[in-house]
Amino acid sequence: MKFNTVKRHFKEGARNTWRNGWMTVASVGAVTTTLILVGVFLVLMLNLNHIAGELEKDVQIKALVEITAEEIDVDQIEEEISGISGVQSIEFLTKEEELENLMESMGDQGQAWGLYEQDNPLNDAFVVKATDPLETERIANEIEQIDSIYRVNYGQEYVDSLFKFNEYARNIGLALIISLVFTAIFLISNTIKITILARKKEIGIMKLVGATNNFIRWPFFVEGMLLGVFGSLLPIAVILVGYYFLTQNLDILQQFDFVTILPFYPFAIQVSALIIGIGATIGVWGSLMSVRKFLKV
Amino acid sequence: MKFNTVKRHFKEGARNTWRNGWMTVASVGAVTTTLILVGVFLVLMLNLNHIAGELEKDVQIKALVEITAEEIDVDQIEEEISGISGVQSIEFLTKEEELENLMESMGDQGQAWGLYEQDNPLNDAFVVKATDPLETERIANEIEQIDSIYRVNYGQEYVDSLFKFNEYARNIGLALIISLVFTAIFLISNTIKITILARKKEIGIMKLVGATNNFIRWPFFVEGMLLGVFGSLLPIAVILVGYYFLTQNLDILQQFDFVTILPFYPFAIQVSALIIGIGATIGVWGSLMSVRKFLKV
Amino acid sequence: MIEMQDVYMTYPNGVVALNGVNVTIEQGEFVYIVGPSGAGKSTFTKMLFRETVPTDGTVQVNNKDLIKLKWKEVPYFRRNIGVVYQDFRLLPKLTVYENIAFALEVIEETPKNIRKRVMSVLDQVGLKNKARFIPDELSGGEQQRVAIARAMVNRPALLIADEPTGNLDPDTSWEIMSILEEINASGTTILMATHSKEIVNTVKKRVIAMEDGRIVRDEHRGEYGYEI
Amino acid sequence: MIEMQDVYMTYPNGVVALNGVNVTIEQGEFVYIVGPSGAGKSTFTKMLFRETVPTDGTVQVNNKDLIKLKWKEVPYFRRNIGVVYQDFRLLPKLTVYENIAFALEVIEETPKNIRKRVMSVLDQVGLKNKARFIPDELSGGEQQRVAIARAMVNRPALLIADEPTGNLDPDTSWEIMSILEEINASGTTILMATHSKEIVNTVKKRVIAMEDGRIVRDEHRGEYGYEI
Ligand SMILES: Nc1ncnc2c1ncn2[C@@H]1O[C@H](COP(=O)(O)OP(=O)(O)OP(=O)(O)O)[C@@H](O)[C@H]1O
Ligand SMILES: Nc1ncnc2c1ncn2[C@@H]1O[C@H](COP(=O)(O)OP(=O)(O)OP(=O)(O)O)[C@@H](O)[C@H]1O
Ligand SMILES: [Mg+2]
Ligand SMILES: [Mg+2]
Repeated sequence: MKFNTVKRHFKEGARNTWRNGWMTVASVGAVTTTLILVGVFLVLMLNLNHIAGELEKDVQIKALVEITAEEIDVDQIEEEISGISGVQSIEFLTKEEELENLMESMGDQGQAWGLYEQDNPLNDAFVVKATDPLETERIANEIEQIDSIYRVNYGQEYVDSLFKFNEYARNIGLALIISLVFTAIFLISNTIKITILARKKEIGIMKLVGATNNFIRWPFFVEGMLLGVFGSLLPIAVILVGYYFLTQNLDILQQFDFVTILPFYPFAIQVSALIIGIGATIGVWGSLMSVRKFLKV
Repeated sequence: MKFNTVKRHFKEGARNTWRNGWMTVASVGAVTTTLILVGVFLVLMLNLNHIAGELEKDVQIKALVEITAEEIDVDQIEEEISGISGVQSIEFLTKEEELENLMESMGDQGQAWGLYEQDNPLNDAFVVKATDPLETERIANEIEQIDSIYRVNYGQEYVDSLFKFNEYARNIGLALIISLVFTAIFLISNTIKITILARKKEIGIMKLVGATNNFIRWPFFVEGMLLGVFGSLLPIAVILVGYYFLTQNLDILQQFDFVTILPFYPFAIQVSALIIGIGATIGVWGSLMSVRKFLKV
Repeated sequence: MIEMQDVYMTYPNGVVALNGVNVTIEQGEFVYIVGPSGAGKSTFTKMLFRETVPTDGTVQVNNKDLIKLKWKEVPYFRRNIGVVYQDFRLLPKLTVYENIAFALEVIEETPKNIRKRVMSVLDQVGLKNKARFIPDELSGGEQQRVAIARAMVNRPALLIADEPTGNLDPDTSWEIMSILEEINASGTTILMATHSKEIVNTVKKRVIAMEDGRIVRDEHRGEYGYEI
Repeated sequence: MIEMQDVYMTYPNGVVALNGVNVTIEQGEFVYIVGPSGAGKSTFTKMLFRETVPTDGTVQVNNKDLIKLKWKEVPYFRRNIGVVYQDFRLLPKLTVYENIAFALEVIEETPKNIRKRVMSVLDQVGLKNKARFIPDELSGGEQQRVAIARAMVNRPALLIADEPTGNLDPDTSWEIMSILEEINASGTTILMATHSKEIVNTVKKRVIAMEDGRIVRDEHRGEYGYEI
């Protein structure tokens, strides 16, 4: 292909985009709407995933030490625990600290128990965190094997619920985002297909004048790309501006202390790049797929 | 308009739908995809809203009675509380019942406190529920005014968080579903518009042969309705079958005890009716809007 | 029937297609319009059923002032005029039968009458056996004959034919001409833009010759030719 | 140059458009194809650049067996053939200039040569001043001349013209005929389907007469007419 021909294809593609007027507007509109949808959900899902991860990081194992255990034991237990693979951090709490925490967490009612400080019925404990929260159960079980550990507690019910819930939420979120992307692919290529169906006759004429399939395809390639790129502009603007605004007004969210969101940079930029990538790819793909139908003339 | 003409318009509309072949397939495809999206989100959002409501219903006020209060007081207090507007139910708990509940909720560790049963430091309490959960705060304040009430507790922090979170979730959900419906309207009418743009010439010819605008419009009305209705069929099937399957396999969800979902009947039926309504309306509307452009010939 | 006064037509791209046309045509006349390619013949005919509106001047057809005609009235006005377009303008997705029937459906004829009339004109133009074909399945001449059939199916008071024999062989052309003469004999005004010297010189009628958007000759029982 | 043997063509709807056609045309010939409407003239020409493929028989053009021609080769094969379609087939969104230039762009001519050639053929058909118009802004005859210009712009070895003067006045028709004769004189084979008795009888060439999908007469320096 000569350079002049390459130039011609690009010029022609751009010109067709312009000449198709309403059709172009309609296509770009469809791309825009669909990509805004995809973009907003992507941002939402990735942040929910992030929050789920934060919640999981809070999970900790409480290993209660036998009341009979001596000081000397504690160091050794700590060593044994840190010998287990996947342990991230270990913290030791005396039973006095425990009682204090308990009283605090119970608020006013808890004060009543203060009277019993001298006769503390609680145990000393280790608070252990796993590197991968999902390994919590295994590590807890291993800790339980240690002789001087009286009982291990990691809020089994809550943690199991949390992990299960997060797993479902993640799967549903993934399924949602995947089906949304496929929906986008379908809707965009579908719209482009219709605009090209309307040009069936023109493609037939080109073939009769001796144009090869590639010669016909190239301007459509350019046109599809332009439709995709133009259609990505507004969604990207929405995401960048919207997300920036969100990160600047986090005080609303901070009322729920477990909520932190992904930082604007690089997250919003990455999503934007993804959006324009999806737009251009589907544009080109939809365009070429539809044109293919008419090339056998 | 004569009856024969009415018949003709319906026949013509159906025939055009059939004759437009690929265009019809593409339009119906777009309608289908969009309405599945709307349908699934509608089902999701309405159920989340329902769950949020259930959570709010669980909110209760615990009013601790002064330790000095005599039996006779309790009846009177109960009367006073039930005199407050918006109170739905009142339950009285003795301090013994309270301790039991506490011990139960603390699991193994709680057993240790059993030793102190004889010297129970807790108070008798009333558990009060509000008819409208959002009124919880007001009612709690009013209860606190009662003389023999030592302290009122409704998990302020948790409840405030819950209400705020639900409010945000509801608003976001509503915004989402509204923008999704608008997206659907845009995408569907946009697709239909393109298929009609491709028939600009034909509409011009009809006008030249002496057809009035209404004569041209009617078959497009029928066609738009058919596109909308055909496009609703798969979404409705997906919702009915999917939701039925979901309600039959609730055991997965029951792992989270706070989750209950809306019953299949009438909920799924209502959503289906809404879907076909949206489909047909947008189909007709999109069709007539696009045809309007070409009628001034 | 038709009266044009000082009609000018400048297309948006600046082409002056009609440059001061004055003409009167009586009910029942048969008029040829001749002239070189691009003279303005088609533009002239398009004025008469308001496909285009002149940039200046007045056009009166059937006692209706076309410049003042309301949008709502245009379809009703057009129903009294049959038009054979130079580029046929058949509805591509309708069969031959349906294309012709369309002109009767818009005036809400009964299905029975529609059937009778359509089959009758199809017979006249010799396409009875192609009634169920769509335009793309027809030869050029066959399409042209469908266009002619559609124009005359509702017995209009005025029949405008733009180059109706351009794609027809001489024999078929003569057949069409005899149909047009027959229709004309029954009172229909006929306006026919044509390039056929043979037809114009054989079937002698009034000839309006155009050149560069102007009428350069207007003769009863005239000959083909558009030089002054 | 062209050789057809026992060619049959039945369209999907059952119409037999060619019913056993045998013909040989040598390089450099000028051949008229005449016959009544629907005789199969256009179908015959469409065989030659493989717009349609016969249901039976063999077609050889430029020493290429068109039945065995691979899809990939078709565009290259077509570049040696210029075609004037009965329905013009101009690209509606391209200007006159771009429509004609397209035939040169596909063979990757240099922009300079494209410009030169296009302006030269536009001059020949008398449309230099309409180069920037789109087809819809042209009269019927002007569109036809653009189609003729496009067919001859890349100096094909074979020029097929289906009714190239159907929308042209006699004067312009003669101009086109003289251009075709000129091209023919320089070695191009010309095949022209026509209804113009006057042209066929004046510019005497080989005449192939068709009727009902069959060749009923094949005469050198023949006259118009297709009765046996
Ligand atoms: N829609 C249009 N927009 C712009 N210019 C036009 C349009 N239609 C016609 N013209 C120009 O107006 C002039 C007259 O065109 P018209 O179609 O009336 O010619 P004509 O006499 O019918 O020619 P022919 O015999 O070739 O059909 C031509 O020069 C043409 O280029
Ligand atoms: N695409 C098609 N599908 C079905 N039938 C067709 C098709 N094209 C042409 N025909 C039929 O084939 C026959 C021959 O058509 P063709 O176009 O070859 O005629 P022609 O000789 O060119 O006629 P004309 O002088 O009217 O242009 C006609 O009866 C026509 O109805
Ligand atoms: Mg004309
Ligand atoms: Mg033909």
